Amino acid sequence: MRTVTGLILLLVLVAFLVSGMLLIHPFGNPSPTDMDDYIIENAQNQTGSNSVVASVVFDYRGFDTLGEATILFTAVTGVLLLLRTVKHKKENP
Amino acid sequence: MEHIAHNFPFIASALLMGIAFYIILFKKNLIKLIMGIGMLSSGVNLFIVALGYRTGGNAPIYTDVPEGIMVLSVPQALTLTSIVINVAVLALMLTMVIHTYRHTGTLDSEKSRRLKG
Amino acid sequence: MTFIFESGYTFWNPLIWIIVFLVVAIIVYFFRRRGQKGYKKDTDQARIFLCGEEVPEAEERHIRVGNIYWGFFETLKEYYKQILRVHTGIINDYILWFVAVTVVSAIILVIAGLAK
Amino acid sequence: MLSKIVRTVANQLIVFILIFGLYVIAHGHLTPGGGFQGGAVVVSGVVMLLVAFSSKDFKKSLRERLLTIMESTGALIFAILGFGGLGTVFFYNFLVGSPIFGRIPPTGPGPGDFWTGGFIPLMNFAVGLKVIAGLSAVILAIALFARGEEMEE
Amino acid sequence: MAALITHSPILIIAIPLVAAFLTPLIGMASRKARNTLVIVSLAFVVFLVFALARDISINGIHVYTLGATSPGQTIPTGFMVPVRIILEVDGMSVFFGIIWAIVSLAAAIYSLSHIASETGQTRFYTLLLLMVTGGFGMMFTGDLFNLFVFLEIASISGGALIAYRTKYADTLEGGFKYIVVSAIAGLMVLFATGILYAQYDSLNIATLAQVIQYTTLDKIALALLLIAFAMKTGMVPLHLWFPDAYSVAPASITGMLVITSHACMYAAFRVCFTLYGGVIDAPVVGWIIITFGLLTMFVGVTMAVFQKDVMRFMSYHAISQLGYMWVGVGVGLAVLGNTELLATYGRDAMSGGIFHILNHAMYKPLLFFTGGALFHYTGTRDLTKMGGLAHKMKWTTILYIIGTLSISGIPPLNGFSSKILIYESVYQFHPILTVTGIIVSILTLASFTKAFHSAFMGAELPEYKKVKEVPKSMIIGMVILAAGIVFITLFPSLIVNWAIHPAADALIDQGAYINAVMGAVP
Repeated sequence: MRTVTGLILLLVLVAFLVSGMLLIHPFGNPSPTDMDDYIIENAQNQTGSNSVVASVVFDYRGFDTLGEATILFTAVTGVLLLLRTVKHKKENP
Repeated sequence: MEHIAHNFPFIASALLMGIAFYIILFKKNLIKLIMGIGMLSSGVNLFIVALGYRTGGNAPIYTDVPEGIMVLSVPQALTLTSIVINVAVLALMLTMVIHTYRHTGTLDSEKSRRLKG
Repeated sequence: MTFIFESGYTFWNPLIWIIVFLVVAIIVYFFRRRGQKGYKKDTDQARIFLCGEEVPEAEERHIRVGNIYWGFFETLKEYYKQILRVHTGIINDYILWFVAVTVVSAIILVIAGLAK
Repeated sequence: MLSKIVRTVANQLIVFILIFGLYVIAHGHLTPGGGFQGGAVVVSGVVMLLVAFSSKDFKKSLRERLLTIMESTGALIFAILGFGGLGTVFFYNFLVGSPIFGRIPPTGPGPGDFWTGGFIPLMNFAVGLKVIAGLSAVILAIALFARGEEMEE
Repeated sequence: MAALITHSPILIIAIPLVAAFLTPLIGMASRKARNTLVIVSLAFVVFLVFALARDISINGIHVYTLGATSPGQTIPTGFMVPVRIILEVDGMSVFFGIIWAIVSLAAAIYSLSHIASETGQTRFYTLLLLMVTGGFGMMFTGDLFNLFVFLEIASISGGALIAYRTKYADTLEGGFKYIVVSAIAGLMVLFATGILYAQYDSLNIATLAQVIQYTTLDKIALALLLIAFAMKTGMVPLHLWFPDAYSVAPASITGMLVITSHACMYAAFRVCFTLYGGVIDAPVVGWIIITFGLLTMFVGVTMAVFQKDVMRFMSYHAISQLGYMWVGVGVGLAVLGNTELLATYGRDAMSGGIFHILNHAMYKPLLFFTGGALFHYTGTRDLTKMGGLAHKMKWTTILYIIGTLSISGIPPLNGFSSKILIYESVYQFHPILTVTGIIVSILTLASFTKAFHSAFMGAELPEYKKVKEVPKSMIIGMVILAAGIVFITLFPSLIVNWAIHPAADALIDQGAYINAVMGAVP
């Protein structure tokens, strides 16, 4: 019962996704590209970096990267929190 | 038919997401579930990075690049960010599964269940 | 700094309610003062009297949560049987529901768009 | 602990892996790569050592405390570089035009100049430090926990 | 001071972030210094949020472009669309910001003694601060991808914190479920962002709102965004993870998770009203939200009556209360295109829903905190094992009563004023909504009475002879929220005029949101 319902729903979902994919601009030919063209043209002048990707990652969308670094920090903290000594040692003073 | 040939990378990512959803919905093993989530994120990343491709474009890095058009740079940055995010999520999930296995001795999502109702 | 709150249809003033509560509290206090003066705590007066029967221990006297609203659950037994079948607690099912609701709402949105 | 051949090869290879990783981190503003990618390369070297040697040798040298300090420092450098632009706007690239990494390359394709990019190379460094420390800590913690041991403080 | 207010949107996000990065370093040296850092930074954030709210009420929407040459320069010179990430704070965002600031401060104070006997406290506070950052980022950002990043920050830190007490198996299970659900929801949000980016080459919400066409792809993206955020909110039938995760977390974290759930609700509203506001098929989406909202109300409360675990019982109530907000705002959405109906009852319904968010954000964390207080000394969440605790825990009992009366909508407490606003306005839309609302309210009171009886009333049980009143910091944390309840109770009109109506208008007025970013176009 669950398997059948699940499979039908899954098929409908995949059908939706695939039909949606057919509606996107043809691969290799993105249609509006104003923002990216601006970045590719001006990245060298504005950030001084030869790598446009690096200038997007750290300058134009630097806040996302801060968030990304924060996520890594969060995950590391979380892993170390969960794998901490379960024995009740003395807490740090 | 031509549409499909043109948009093949997008369709591939959609199918990858479909397979990932199949794994997430029907595999009871928690490690497989995590693999499914990893595949789902791969599908989404593939989709986003494929959005920015221009036929015959160079990588958007000016160091010793040949003349010509460049592919879009924002999708690449987004993919970079989302890959790191998924690494973080998967690390945390695996930690929890290791712990769950310690506690319950099973990786089955039905047998290791304690909370219900 | 007005206490009055009007929503367009209704008028609402918490001060009135607070005054009502104060009045009720005063009345209650008044009744309480008319009670027996001789009552004292920690004497035999405060002991429970159960028609001369032996009084059960505190643990047994307390009505636990499982016994409250028994009739309510008995009436809605069928409903609860169905609803509890949904709450399996298995993570795969949770995602199945997500897929289901997404698919349904996407279909509704697309069809509604076509109907226009 | 694996055989002597593996250990010897790992000992030699780790140098190259470290250098490659640091190269990727340092040239993040010129070539493909950057802090995350270079950090991941270095951590792959750490994983190789973890596979080749026993975890006991490792526990002594990579302590949780050291890794935590490294990680927090990297994150703080990143955030402080963001705060550096607060004179104008948060995340303003305040180093463009200054003597540190401030040169502006000629527009269009070129060989690339190391002293460009404003705060981007510094951020790459901060992120690299963070990724090396963070991922090593995660992998060590999981590896040790799976063997029933715990990280040293 | 002016500079502080100009930079306040980013400072509100960055101060907890930097504090989180500092906590591991300071925590090594001194425990007291660490706790002081946490509390002081959160208190400063509360101050900043109120300053920002005052500024917004005077000067309108606050825009902050990260990395530009000035905060107001949303679009680069000589260009048409924004390139950089823009923080955009309007009445709605700052309304949620105020709630989040107050509740996180209360939760941090509550944690001081609630987790005092556990190990790994430094990392606990680090994650708590990161969660605060994530929440504020979600509320203040004006960029879809940035929204996804902060959603992930909030959910990863939340998942790790839920599993904080690793010695029990069920905490790990709850944390795992939470993180799986949020990972999938996050990925779907990312996918929808990709779809929108593919068509319009922008990630900024205001820019997208201006150019969006409502094509079939946009409809799929809308369904994905709406349902993904709804799943993170806990809408029935996507609520199944909700009690599992909420019941096992430390009580202070549960209180904060309620607000992250509201933050996801904010994101869903933002998507429906602002991103798609101009083109959305309002009655259809409105009815979808209302239907699920009704289900949420009813299933949530009936499951709650049934529960025996005190935290689980309260989690189901949280679900059922979320239904009121969905219904209130859903009615507003359903009549969005119709100016006349919107003025007659749509705006009131939305105000009611938003007002209910504020009320819920005060009483539900308070109730969760009292549940944590019960757990603190008895060591159990099972209501069948409790009894007679009012003899020992007087403060907790009083605070629990305040919370109970408020959630059940007993006049004159604040829950009533928002419920009456919802009832009267949605009645004109469809009477069945009000009827369901009243039935749910009755069942809420009934189930809270039951829990009150079994936990607090009755004779003192012998096994709880040693129980005493919870430590001071826990009581302070609860009293902050109770004070909020009393304040809203006493001045409902003040709150409605200063906070609720601006928030509702900010949602309705899509043009102002777009103008704040795109207005600079020559």
